[in-house]
Amino acid sequence: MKTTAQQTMTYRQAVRDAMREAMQKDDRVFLMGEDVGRYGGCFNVSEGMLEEFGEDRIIDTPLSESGFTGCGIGAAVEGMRPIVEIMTVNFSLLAADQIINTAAILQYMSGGQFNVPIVIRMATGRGKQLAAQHSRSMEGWYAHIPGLKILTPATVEDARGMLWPALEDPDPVLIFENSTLYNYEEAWSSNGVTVDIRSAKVRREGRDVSILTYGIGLHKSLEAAESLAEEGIEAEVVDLRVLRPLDDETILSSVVKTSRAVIVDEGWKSGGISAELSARIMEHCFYDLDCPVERVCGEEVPAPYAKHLEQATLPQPQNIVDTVNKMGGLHG
Amino acid sequence: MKTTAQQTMTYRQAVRDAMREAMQKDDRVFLMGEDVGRYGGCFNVSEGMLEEFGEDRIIDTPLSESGFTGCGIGAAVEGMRPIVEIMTVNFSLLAADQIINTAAILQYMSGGQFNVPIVIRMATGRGKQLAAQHSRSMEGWYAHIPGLKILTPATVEDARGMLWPALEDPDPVLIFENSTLYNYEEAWSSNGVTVDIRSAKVRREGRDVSILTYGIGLHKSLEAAESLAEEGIEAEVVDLRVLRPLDDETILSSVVKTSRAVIVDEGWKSGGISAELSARIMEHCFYDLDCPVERVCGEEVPAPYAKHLEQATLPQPQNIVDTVNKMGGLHG
Amino acid sequence: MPTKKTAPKKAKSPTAGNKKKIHLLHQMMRIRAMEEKAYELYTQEKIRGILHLYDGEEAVAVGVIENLQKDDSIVGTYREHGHALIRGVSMNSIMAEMYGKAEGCSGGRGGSMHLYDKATNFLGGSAIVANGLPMAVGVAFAYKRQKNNAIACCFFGEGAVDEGEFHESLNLASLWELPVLFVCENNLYSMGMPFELAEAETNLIKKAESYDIKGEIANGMDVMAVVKASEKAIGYVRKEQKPFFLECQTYRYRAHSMFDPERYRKKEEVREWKKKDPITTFTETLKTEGILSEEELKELQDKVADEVETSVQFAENGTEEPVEDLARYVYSD
Amino acid sequence: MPTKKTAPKKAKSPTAGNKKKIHLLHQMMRIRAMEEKAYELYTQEKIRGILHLYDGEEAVAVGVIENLQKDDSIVGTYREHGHALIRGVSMNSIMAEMYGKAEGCSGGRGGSMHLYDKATNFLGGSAIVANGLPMAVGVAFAYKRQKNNAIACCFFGEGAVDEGEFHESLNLASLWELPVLFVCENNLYSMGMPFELAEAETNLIKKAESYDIKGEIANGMDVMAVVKASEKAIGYVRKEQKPFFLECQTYRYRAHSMFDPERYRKKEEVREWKKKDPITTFTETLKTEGILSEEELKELQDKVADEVETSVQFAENGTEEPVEDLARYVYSD
Ligand SMILES: Cc1ncc(C[n+]2csc(CCOP(=O)(O)OP(=O)(O)O)c2C)c(N)n1
Ligand SMILES: Cc1ncc(C[n+]2csc(CCOP(=O)(O)OP(=O)(O)O)c2C)c(N)n1
Ligand SMILES: [Mg+2]
Ligand SMILES: [Mg+2]
Repeated sequence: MKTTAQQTMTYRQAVRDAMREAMQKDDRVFLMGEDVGRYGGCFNVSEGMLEEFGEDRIIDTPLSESGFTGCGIGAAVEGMRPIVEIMTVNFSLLAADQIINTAAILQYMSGGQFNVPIVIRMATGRGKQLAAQHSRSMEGWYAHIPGLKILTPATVEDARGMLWPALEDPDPVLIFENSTLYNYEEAWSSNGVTVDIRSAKVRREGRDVSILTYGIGLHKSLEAAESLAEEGIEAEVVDLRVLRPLDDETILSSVVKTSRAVIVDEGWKSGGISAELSARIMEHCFYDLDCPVERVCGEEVPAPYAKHLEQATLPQPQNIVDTVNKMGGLHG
Repeated sequence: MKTTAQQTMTYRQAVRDAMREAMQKDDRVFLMGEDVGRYGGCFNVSEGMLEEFGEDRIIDTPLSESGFTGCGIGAAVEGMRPIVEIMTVNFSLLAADQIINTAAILQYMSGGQFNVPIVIRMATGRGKQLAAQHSRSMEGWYAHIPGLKILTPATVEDARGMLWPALEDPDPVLIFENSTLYNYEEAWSSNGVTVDIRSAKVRREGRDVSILTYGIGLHKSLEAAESLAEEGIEAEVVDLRVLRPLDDETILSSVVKTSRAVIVDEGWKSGGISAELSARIMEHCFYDLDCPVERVCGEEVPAPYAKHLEQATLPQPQNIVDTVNKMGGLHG
Repeated sequence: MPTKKTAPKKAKSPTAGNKKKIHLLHQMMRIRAMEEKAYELYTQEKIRGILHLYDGEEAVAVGVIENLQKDDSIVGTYREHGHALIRGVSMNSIMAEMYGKAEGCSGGRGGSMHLYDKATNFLGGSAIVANGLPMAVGVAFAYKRQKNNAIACCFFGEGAVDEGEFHESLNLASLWELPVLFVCENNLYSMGMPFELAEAETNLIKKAESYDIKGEIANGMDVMAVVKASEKAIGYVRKEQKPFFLECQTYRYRAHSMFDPERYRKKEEVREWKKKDPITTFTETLKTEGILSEEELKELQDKVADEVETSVQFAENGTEEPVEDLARYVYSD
Repeated sequence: MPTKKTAPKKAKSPTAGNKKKIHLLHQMMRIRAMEEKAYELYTQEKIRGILHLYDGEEAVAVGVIENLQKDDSIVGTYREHGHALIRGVSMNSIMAEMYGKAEGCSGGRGGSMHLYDKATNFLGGSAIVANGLPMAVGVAFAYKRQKNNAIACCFFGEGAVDEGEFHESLNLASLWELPVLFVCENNLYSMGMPFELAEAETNLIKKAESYDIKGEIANGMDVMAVVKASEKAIGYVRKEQKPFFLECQTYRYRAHSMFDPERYRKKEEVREWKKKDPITTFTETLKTEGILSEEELKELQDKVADEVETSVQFAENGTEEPVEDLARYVYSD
């Protein structure tokens, strides 16, 4: 997954192409959000789409997160296929009512009559000194809510491939794009990608320890796995891809195979997705474990602005390596 | 903790008396929220307080959760001691921005200059057929947020005693009152209660298994413990009391002692407080455990209206008993 | 007045207009009767949860919905039994829903506050104040894109006006010129909060205008006045493809919900409003105008009583959704 | 005009009024110079994160804050460097904060978007649009209860007007008659969104009135106009103990933030507005009126340059908050 000399594509381009393809394929699809049009998207993701698809389908909204998210929900119920962009997950707190009190439960409350086929995209993550109000990773927090599906594309392939199945999905899907990945590049062959939005994926095979992660954590985990390999420890790296519903089978069978697990999540530890993974391993793999499951997560503080402080809040590959090295039985 | 013939007090009365005492002691304290005045509180908790303290201190607000919660935050920053009542946690989603983007982080962002001594009370829980939009238990969800303190009084004593230390606390404190407990009665001696808002409490001693729970779960767990005792199994019941920060010492030492743990939470399992507890036990007590930690939680569905369906979503004492009975090494 | 005295015992041969008036009366009577029964059933614990009744406000739902077309959609609140019924959801399925039976319009999962019916484009049934407004905007957004000439009709109480979602929704609807009829049912209280203590500015038309939305006030106790106002409003929304704000001034006789001790208002106030009751006053008018005879009124009453009785039987005989299906509809698959 | 030609080289002996004018010019120059430096430092990667500059809008912060009293509070946004500076936060501590140093006004934890200073009642610094309005209402609520005659002054952009929190806050402030001055800095864009494409009704005074709040529009490019308008507005808020809505019409010359490719507006538009620059026009006026001589202007420029230079040195020499203190201030204890 390193950048190569051959033809490559950035994560940003992948998201854009995915949206463009969806809009070309299905005229029920539209993109709505703050500055998705004239500005080109606050992370420049939708650059050029207004010119390509026009104001009817690339809709710049006023600053009204609840209003336009709810608008997307209503449009979805009536047969459209909205892609609602909320600039960052931090602002989605202003739309929490629409996401949780409507999108997540409308189908259930109505006895199956009104499903909500909406896709809500938002940037997540930290690391660019944007400080406390712009630097949360709350995908794991949303994964607590029944009725929502939570996707966390970590690769260019997933950024390119997850949107279409998300739009085809009859239920509300939240896609979390880690903003530090937009410039990430991968070798790319233009053949149409199809990926599922159900399964976790083993990104690296290994026998000694399972590193369970997603999003930006995948890249740090793969880096850590390389270093570990040099010490003769073969880590298996599992990309969760979907935080709700979790793909227990892939996740747990990896842990059963390696009998050790480290969970890597830039989000806050307490009550995060890392806690749920650890609890499920406890419940299903307790007797297979050689040592306790460890968590390498973001420090539980609001993000500070100062670079040295912010960096200190982030799990780094070395932390993963150290954690694995401390685990029992790995160094004969 | 059973109702007795002698003098008793209800949980509702305890919350009311706690507020009245605080208002009498400290004139910086006021109560603000929807229908706290003329109506007497949507659960009748503040009945009579408007007459006792007047419109300046018992403030009926328009339907503006973000507005009046933020108003409370500003007033707290400027030296008042607000008790903001949000009718139920479900409506707090409309104030999520103020709670998470301001109250939880203002002190950190300002380098320690502006702390937010606000208390936000809200009803939580389900079981009265109020359906999906009125029946969530999200205290564990809020416990994910650094900067917040989360209290869950389960007893009349805590309902009566936790408010004052919460008001004295310099940081934002969220108090979750399970609405099914308002009519719960306990024997009561009017001597001034003082309780802390830091520690978990062992409500029942036992050697065989630790039942970790809070709120309404405490009562179901104590009931389950009685039945287990009849089978000769002595369960230790730990009332978490505070969901953030968790009192690891009390919780973990109980598990070390019994070497078995069951977590009981009416909230949703995935990513709930039950997951965090299980993960911490994994990390700190793995080698002390005789068997995997189990979770007895609410079904992961939006609350249905029909009684038989809603009841099926709730963990019952029998589920706890069955779970314990399935644990290794307890019988013969 | 003499007219009253000389009101003929026997009704004139009914014209279309007269038929319609009788129909409107019948509709209001159906809501009233259904809800009086619901009240009774609640005290008998057949119906549970929170029950919000509409007594006194019937002219609003009847007068507005009368002018909607089949393919228009309705977004309502937790006080929506009447709206669902008038929209064409059968009393049977409404009653069954309040019983929590599988035959209910929401399969027993929704209950009183969450009535839904796809067949009649009845979109609920939201119990979060103002939460339905953004959805109504989205429904209208879809209709405009689909050029199907349908509109979204959104009912909400005056208390919802204070929520941020009201503000965001009206701005979006006006900015994008979406066909939404916003119907504010101003019954003077949001739970125990009197309207004038919640609003810095009680002239709601001024608020509508602050989004460049035309607004009008209708007497919500007079079904003909509501019919007239809504006809004009709905025509405007459909033709101009723009939102309209209709405030219907009305009153709820009963407590906010069955939990409400009603400390916040005087009994006299309720008594005064009951004198303007939309059903009794309209009945009187129709009699005076000689459109409705005692016999015909009796017939209507019997018809309504039968419908209610039938619905209760239907609900009583309803079946329970199997517990195995508890997790059904959390996700489509 | 001849006056210009005959403008005396030497300034008249300064009256109090003239002194004040020069002071106002100096204040605007301080903001401009500090931010030009900040821009430069950002390109040098000394300052990071998101940097929102105020160039073109200086007359607003200067003209309003000039009339505030010491015990009043200010709630601002992420575009608040100028407000903090004029309020009395030292340029040193602002620059140090942008550097992320421990000597910064927020100890390096806040950065450009989160300047706070208890000593001057400067309450930030919120980077969530409209998020500061409810807090300002609460600050005023406390002041009214404490009868201390202080007011809350809340700055926000015109984009914030569309958020629900704007709506809820104005209603509460007016309903409870709280001393809040709402200052809307209408710079015609919210990021790339033109004002007229975001507002169904662009007359913001109408919105204020829909909450029964008095409002006024001031030319935000003319510091004297802002001083005049804010003096009246602040006097009203303090005396009447009621909110007031002041719209200052202005323009930002620079990109929204350093990430902004600025595709949404034409260079000419920016050029046109620069002709109305609050600093150059006011400088001209003072010269023409014979209040300011070339020498005095030069002195001001040097003074400002020194202050900026000193602040950069201060920031460069600042220390880093120890990493061990990372979790400090998450909780008080
Ligand atoms: C966001 C939110 N806050 C509070 C409540 C509790 N609540 C339910 S109905 C109601 C009053 C609403 O009054 P109004 O909008 O006038 O409608 P009405 O009940 O009078 O028909 C309140 C406060 C809620 N359901 N949702
Ligand atoms: C709730 C929220 N939504 C979106 C953003 C991203 N954002 C930051 S500034 C801004 C534009 C705000 O415009 P305006 O209020 O006019 O203030 P200005 O930047 O023009 O001074 C946006 C959309 C945010 N910070 N908060
Ligand atoms: Mg009402
Ligand atoms: Mg602006």
